[in-house]
Amino acid sequence: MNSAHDLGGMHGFGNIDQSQRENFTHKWEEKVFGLTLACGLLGQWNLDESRYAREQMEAGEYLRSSYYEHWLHGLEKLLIEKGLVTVDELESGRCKNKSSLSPVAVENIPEILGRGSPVQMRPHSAPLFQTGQLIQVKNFHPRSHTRAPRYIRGRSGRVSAHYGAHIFPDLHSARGEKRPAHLYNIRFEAGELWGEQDAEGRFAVYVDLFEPYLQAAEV
Amino acid sequence: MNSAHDLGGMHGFGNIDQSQRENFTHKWEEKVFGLTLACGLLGQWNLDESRYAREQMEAGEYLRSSYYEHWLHGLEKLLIEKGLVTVDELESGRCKNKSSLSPVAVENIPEILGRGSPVQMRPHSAPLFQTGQLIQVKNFHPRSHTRAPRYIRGRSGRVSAHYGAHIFPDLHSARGEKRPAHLYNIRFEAGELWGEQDAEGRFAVYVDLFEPYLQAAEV
Amino acid sequence: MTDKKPDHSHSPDEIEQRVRNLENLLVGKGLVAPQAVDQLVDTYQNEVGPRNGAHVVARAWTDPEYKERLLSDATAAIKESGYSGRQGEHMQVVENTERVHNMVVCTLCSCYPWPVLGLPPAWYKSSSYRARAVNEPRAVLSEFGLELGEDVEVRVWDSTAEMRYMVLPRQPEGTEHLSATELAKLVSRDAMIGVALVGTAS
Amino acid sequence: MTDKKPDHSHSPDEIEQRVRNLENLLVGKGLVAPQAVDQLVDTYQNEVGPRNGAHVVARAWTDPEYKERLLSDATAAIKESGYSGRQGEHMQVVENTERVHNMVVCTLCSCYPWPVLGLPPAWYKSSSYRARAVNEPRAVLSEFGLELGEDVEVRVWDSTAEMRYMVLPRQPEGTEHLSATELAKLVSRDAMIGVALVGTAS
Repeated sequence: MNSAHDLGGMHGFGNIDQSQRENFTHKWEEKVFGLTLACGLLGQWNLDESRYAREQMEAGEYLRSSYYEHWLHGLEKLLIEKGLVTVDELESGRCKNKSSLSPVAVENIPEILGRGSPVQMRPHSAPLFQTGQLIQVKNFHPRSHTRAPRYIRGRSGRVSAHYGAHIFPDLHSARGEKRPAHLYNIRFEAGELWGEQDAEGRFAVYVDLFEPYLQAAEV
Repeated sequence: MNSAHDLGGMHGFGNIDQSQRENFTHKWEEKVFGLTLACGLLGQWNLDESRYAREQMEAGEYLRSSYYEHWLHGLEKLLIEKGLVTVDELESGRCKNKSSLSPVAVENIPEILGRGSPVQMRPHSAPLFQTGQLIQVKNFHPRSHTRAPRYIRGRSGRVSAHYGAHIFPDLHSARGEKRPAHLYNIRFEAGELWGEQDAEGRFAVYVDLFEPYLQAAEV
Repeated sequence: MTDKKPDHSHSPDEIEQRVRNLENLLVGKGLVAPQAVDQLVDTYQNEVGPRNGAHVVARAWTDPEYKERLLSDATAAIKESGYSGRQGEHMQVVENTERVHNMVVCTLCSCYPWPVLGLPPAWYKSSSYRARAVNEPRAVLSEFGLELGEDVEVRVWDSTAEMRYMVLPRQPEGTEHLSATELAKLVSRDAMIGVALVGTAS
Repeated sequence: MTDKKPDHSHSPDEIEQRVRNLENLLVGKGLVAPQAVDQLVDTYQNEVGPRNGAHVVARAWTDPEYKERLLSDATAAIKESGYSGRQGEHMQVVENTERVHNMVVCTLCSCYPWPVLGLPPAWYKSSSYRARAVNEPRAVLSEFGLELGEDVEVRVWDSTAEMRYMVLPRQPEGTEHLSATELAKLVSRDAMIGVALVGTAS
């Protein structure tokens, strides 16, 4: 979806506040972090669904609120959507019915975190693009989740690496479907992204993009 | 500038609240409207500067606030930038020094409004593009004011009309410089703007664009 | 689900006070004449409004030569009907037909043809309308109760420069016997923005 | 002028209460074990952090073969050093040279390589950093006190998929005699994000 989370190239935010060197500034942020991870371990949704839930926060609210408010919004949304808690329970804070799910045992957490959740998959087909090849990102504007930011859509770049096939987030976020898609790292020149006139001198941006986002560039 | 005011094609705003059929819903909104027009009549800034002042409102605040809050923000910003009031006066609401400018006499207002402010100018050169011609909007991302929305940048369309030369807003907003630029109306097909897959069936969008935004399409 | 943007980001009291202070300051400094604000508001609240546009539309329906002038040089034809001035300096009128439906938006701010339509309704200025009109116009029209056939081409006019657009709606069938004055009563503001058709009941 | 986004859109009391309610509810429903939250926070607050990444960097500086493995298969080389897991399942290490300076951002959310760097600083998650890193990286670096010559190519890595990036900074001149343990102390988190160089004072 085209919304406020897609920040690359937006103007007007002013300088970066470098004094914000910590990850947590309030105790409740730690709680939101811990609760989000703990609920994630229940296996009722995947990381792409979490990201999509946060992106659906109303755009003005997203921009006005802090990072862990995005997480809190996403967690509450998923808990309700997946039927783990009711709106009534969330608003009252009072438990009506015990869940049939069991929490992950605390002693198993280190091993689960250590394992992580690799997303590499066996591809269904050979990669369409080769390292060094000039490609163009398709111009597309899905209303659902995508990991192709707006600033590279329609732009041309060169394949700098092929990372094999990973779970395709655009489908994973919608139906939990694990479909493989070849993942490439693409190098874009600053002038191609922002226009020669507006680019801040020469630099390059490297972006990880899935094969369905790409087409061979018209040379 | 790429910011929150550039709303075309953004997702997630939900349905339109059709119950909001009036222009003003609060008395203070009428005041902001009247004050903005009255101050505009002082001739210290132009309409493009007004628009730019409103666009510079912090993005989250822009989206969370109402239309006449944008105007209020813009008016206060211009009054200070142009030295008509001081920050101190604005914050205290108390006048320190009378202005050397004179307000427009109330009896002259109807005639001034009736005349309007036409922006047509004698062009400095022949138009580069012809009606029916296929053009492409340049991909550019100025940090200053522009009237080329993001959703048509880099996209191709056909010239549907040439409107002569108008004052070019991108310069008018910055330095008050009145430079003519040929103005065209461009027809874009929905599939070209949003991608065939994401376009809502067939429709066309007509956008008024200045010659400096455009280049001949590579056929 | 509707556009959840609040009326304002500050409390109404806060902003009322801020505006009152500003008005006092500007009058105090001699930058704004005390009666100017009221007069400006009154002009656009009570004198200029969509009745002007409706008059133009009804005249075009009943006078083919005027209609031709309106479609070829809208600014002059509208002026000929007595309407001109601020935010209507450069006008274009786009005609609805059996095969074409037009609607008007301003995605970047909220440009609107004041001399013929007055000031815009708040929904026209909403994030939702500005975002969606150019991206999913049929969904927007459907929300307004307008379902168009697949054979009708929707044309959306994004007012990005100083050209202002007004839609010339289709005259409803069976109204050929009505006078321009009677016809004008049928023409709604929404029909001239392009989010409604003209019905036969005023 | 700095990024004016407030800490939160609701009052701190309001949101604290909301989070407390949520925790009570989730524990009450049996969805979250009472000690789980504290343990998860403790892990990333106290066990996992940029010391891990600094260790990897210092090892690469002192062991050319390890450096080669790190640049060709970062996930395996980092695991070999004892670091792996969530948000580091797929790693890439990008090397700064005399002619190339790398920096890392996630414009769409705030992806970050947890096993080697811990959790990101708040500025990394700010709208300003996410918006500007890919658009005006030299201006951003300059804010961080880093002025690079025109002959240095800036490469910005936008973490849009599950690949996580860490910068291998340049080893400061005159530190060749230091041990890996001593070198690791010089390597800051910011240097591994790519918004700082490694200096000779720890």
